[in-house]
Amino acid sequence: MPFYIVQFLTGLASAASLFLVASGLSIIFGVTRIVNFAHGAFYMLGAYVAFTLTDRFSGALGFWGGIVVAALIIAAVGVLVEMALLRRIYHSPELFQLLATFGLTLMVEDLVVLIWGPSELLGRRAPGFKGAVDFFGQNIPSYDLFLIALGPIVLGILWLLFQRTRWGVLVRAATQDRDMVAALGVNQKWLFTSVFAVGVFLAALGGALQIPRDAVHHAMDLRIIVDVFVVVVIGGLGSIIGAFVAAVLVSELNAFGILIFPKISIILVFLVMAAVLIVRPWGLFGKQEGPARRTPGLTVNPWRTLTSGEQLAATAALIIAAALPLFSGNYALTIGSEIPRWRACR
Amino acid sequence: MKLSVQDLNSHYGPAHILFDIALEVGDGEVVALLGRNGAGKSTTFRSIIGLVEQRSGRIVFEGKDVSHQPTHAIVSRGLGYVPEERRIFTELTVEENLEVGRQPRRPNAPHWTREKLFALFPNLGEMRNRPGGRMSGGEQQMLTIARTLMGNPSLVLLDEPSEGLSPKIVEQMVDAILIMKKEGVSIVVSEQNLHFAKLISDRAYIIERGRICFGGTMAELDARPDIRDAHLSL
Amino acid sequence: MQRRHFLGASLAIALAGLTNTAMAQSEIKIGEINSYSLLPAFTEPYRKGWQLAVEEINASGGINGKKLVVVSKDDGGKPADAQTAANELVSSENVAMLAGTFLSNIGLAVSDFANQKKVFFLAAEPLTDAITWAKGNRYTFRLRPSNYMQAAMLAEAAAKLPAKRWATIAPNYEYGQSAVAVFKKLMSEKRPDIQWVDEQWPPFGKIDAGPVVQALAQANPEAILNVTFGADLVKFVREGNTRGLFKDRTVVSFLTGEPEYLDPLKEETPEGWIVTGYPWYSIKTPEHDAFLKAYQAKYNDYPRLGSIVGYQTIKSAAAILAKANSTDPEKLIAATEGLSVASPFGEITFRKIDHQSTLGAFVGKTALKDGKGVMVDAVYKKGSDYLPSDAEVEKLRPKE
Amino acid sequence: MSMVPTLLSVEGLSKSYGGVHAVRGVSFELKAGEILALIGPNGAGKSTCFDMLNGQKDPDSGRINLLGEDTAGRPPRAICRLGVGRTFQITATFPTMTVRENVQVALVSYRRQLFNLWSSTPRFEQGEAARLLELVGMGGYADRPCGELAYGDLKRLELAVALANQPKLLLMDEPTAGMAPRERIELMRLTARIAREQSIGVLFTEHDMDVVFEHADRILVLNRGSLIAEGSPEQVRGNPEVRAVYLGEGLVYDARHRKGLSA
Repeated sequence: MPFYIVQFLTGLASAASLFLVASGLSIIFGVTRIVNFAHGAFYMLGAYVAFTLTDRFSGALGFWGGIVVAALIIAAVGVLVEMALLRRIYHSPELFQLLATFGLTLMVEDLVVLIWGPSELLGRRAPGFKGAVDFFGQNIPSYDLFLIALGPIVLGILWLLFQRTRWGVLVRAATQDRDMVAALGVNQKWLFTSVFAVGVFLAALGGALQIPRDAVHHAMDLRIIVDVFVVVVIGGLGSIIGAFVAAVLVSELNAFGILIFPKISIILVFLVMAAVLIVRPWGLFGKQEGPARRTPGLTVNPWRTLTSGEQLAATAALIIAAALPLFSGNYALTIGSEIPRWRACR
Repeated sequence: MKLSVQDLNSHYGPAHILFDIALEVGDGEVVALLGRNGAGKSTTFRSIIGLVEQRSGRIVFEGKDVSHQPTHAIVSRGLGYVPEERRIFTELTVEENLEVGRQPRRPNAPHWTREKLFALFPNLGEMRNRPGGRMSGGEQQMLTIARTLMGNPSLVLLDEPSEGLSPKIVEQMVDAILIMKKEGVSIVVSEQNLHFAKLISDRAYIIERGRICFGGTMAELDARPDIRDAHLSL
Repeated sequence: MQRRHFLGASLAIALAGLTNTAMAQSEIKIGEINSYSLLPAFTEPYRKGWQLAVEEINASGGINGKKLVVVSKDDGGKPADAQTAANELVSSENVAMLAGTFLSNIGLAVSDFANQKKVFFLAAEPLTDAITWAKGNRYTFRLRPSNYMQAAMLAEAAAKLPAKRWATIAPNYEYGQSAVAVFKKLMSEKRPDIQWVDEQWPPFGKIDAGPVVQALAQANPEAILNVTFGADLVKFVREGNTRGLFKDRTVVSFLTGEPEYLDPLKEETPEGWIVTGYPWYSIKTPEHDAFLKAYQAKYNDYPRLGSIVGYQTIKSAAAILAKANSTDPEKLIAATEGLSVASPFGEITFRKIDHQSTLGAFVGKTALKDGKGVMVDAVYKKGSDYLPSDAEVEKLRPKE
Repeated sequence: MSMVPTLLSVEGLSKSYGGVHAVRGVSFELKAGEILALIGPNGAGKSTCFDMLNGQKDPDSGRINLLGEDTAGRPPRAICRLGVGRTFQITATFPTMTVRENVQVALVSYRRQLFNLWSSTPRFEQGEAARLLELVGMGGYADRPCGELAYGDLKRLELAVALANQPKLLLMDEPTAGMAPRERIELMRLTARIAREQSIGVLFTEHDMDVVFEHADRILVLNRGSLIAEGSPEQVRGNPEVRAVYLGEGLVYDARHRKGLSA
């Protein structure tokens, strides 16, 4: 029995970080309707910057201060990204947004390898939470206990932020109807920027808090982003409570799943996601979106239709491509066949 | 002059919706914008506060040209907008809905507090913590107006406030609008219900297929049954 | 007018193809593919290794007077991209042979490409046994000691342990699965008395270490076989240390002694694990000294195992090209089968029977020294001593 | 009058959501050819009543007898088959199809020809479609895409679509919402004429008292889920309770209909 309790607590500890990152993604999506694929990159940057700061400044203050400052620095980076990139693409189709944020992720990965090198980095253990607590013969890392407590605390703070502050009320209003919020005199730009900053802060904090138990490395972003998407989808897009419950659900499934099906723990989570979506298509705490309040005519086509000249050019290009094997060498053929097959690598 | 609109043209994609709209609202005036469904009343309002992106023309509010300003900037100058279809925030309580609309007080406009608004719309005062989604249509309509008044506007654009409401609620709406007027708020109200418009308005414009085809006092409109018949199907 | 443009464009494309075929004959090209962007921790030292080799070879006159050029491509960790890169190297760069790859599934993909296109391929790093045995082909050779060989080296040491209750943990993909399977088979042959009490298969790169460590501890094994590496290993070791998993338990671990994987562990390095690896600081042979000196002089850094693999891949390739004195694949195969080459670990031979080189590995124990992980009591195990008999190998490899 | 059959009789209909009684104990009858208005404040339960009648919601208790059959709890499809036509508050037509095609689609589904691969829609029931469009005064619009129609015309098309079903009973939830005053009167005048000619019973909700008083034979007044009054327009107008909760002072509708209010 103690083993199962410890396994449960271990699952809760894993849930804490997942919740932080997922709630950030959920908040950003709720208001801006942007599926921020770069969220994992901010998580990773949080971990790297926290690694550098905690390495540079010793002592308990150096560690905890480093964690918080790292998250703040990355939140500031998030603000710059929002202003420079996202503001330009809020009205683009989802696919463009996804591509843009995905591109950002790739850039951040390369940047991280350039700055911090390719090897895994081992962060400091948290002062005061280095060892483990004995629980009827089972060991629970005290840092896990810290994380277990942190999850609900952050949830509570977020709840207060959203329910008890004017900012929170505006964010919730904007989640439902952005245009109406603007029509009441609220500057959406800064509202979006602040929401993005909060979301990125949560992601970076989640990453920074991982350094005592994880390796800091350049693939952390992709590792977390899949889990985070699963959590957000199960919990319901835009719901913070949902993100919390789903993070706990996913982590516990993982913790107990490996005891029964060690080899399929990867798919287990997706099976649960599928099951949840069948029963509740909007996730556990998600709400069905009302009919889109889109003013007729405002749906602008992202693509201009081709002029007749351009259509001719496209046809010509197609004919050239089709005729390539008749006269070109191996190399041109390889490249030629690669172009239509092009996809974002990785 | 509170508001002056000149040569306002608007498009939705390739469709030209408004053609050279010109209208004026004096200080403390209530002006009706009359027209059939689809005549361009809502688009006119949305264009004035910048919710329609493709628009051209000159919009002067309290002497300042606001034609090129974004929606929130125009609204926070004191130009309030109450949309049709009661776009309240259904997840937010009455108090929270009001909070979204709150703006600093303005020297040249009446100041509205929650208490003052609850006095104006007593129903709302009884359900301060009820989510907007669990209110009846009439209550929601009152909330949208109260929410806009929280911004202490000096001019309010009211889009079809009587639509779909029971006669008694419409009468309450008349009272509320008259109180707003008495407090000094200028109002443009779009309507199809002429009875309602007559009870509150000083002047009226008639809009038909995106063009203003009449402008004058209510008495002048009464004297021209031909215009009513031609453009309003009243 | 349009028609003329059309013809002009076609001509330009055709010419581009022609100039590529008529390449200068004063150099020999090797096409090299690896997961540079996905696994920089391994592939960066690897790249340095082969660049050093190219420099040395050209400094001493090239290959039969021709300059050696290595054209390198990134596969991004995807088999399909590796095949595309291979195709491009062969058809546009006219390379004499292909070399490289790290992940087992990518190695197999390129090996398959080599077989179909009849191109010589020297696999550098992929460890799966299939590449020389079950899916072995005429055109593919492999440099590094395979899973089987490393498992045999570890099993030799592990069988001497008193432990009877064993648990395993390995990444859930080709490499991890085959490593565990071979180790179990070899161990059970030597020690019929042992029991396998638990197995954990975390997804590669995504280990949730807490629950995994707790589950392993719950099974209460006397010894553990570990196949995780990289970030998974760091996480596993940290949780294991915190939760006391390694206390009074022996751990036998693939690759953990390689600097790529040992160095990141720093002060968390668990002591007394039996590992394969590369203790560059304690190898005292003239061949290795020479390599070490040259490497440190060029890069002002110490070599990782990847450096050795990169260096030796190109050194071997050069020896093959020199001996064949041709770029014809058949002549290259003939030259490679039975070829002996010098390496920083001593002389190695490419076996005719299964195209596996006899490069070995060091087996030793982990220790903590000045807050850093090191390998102690390391002994070099020759690859030739840990391969099955020729009769067995013949059964494992498909007939041609 | 006793010869006129009763189309719909409702007894003790109730429905509540989470402890709130949306509709409680509502009973009424509707005869063939009769036009019955259901009025009341916003949120009085009119929509819930409608949803129960056309099968979109199940009543908690009560009976709905439609053409002699108990239909409480039956799905909308089954009720539609019994001969109930509906028009929707939000215009429910296919915008890219022509006016004629919209009516043809309705006819196809009524005749259950949905899976008959040998009949092609363009030719299907052209005569009947033309007759229906003529009936609602839309004969000249047959080939126009619905997306181009003015709002009032769309509403008339909706009526034609509802009539394709050859209904014996028409349920109309705020049929004139969003229309100009004269369009409202015209639409209801048209509906009333068709109903009387074909002995169709009509139940409709409406906030425009000009429309209600002009066309309804009988009026039901719902407040907080209960019927508080029932009778002729004159009776309802004179009812002080109805005035207090719903009609108000009568300032916002035509003076002709304010008779009895001054009392």
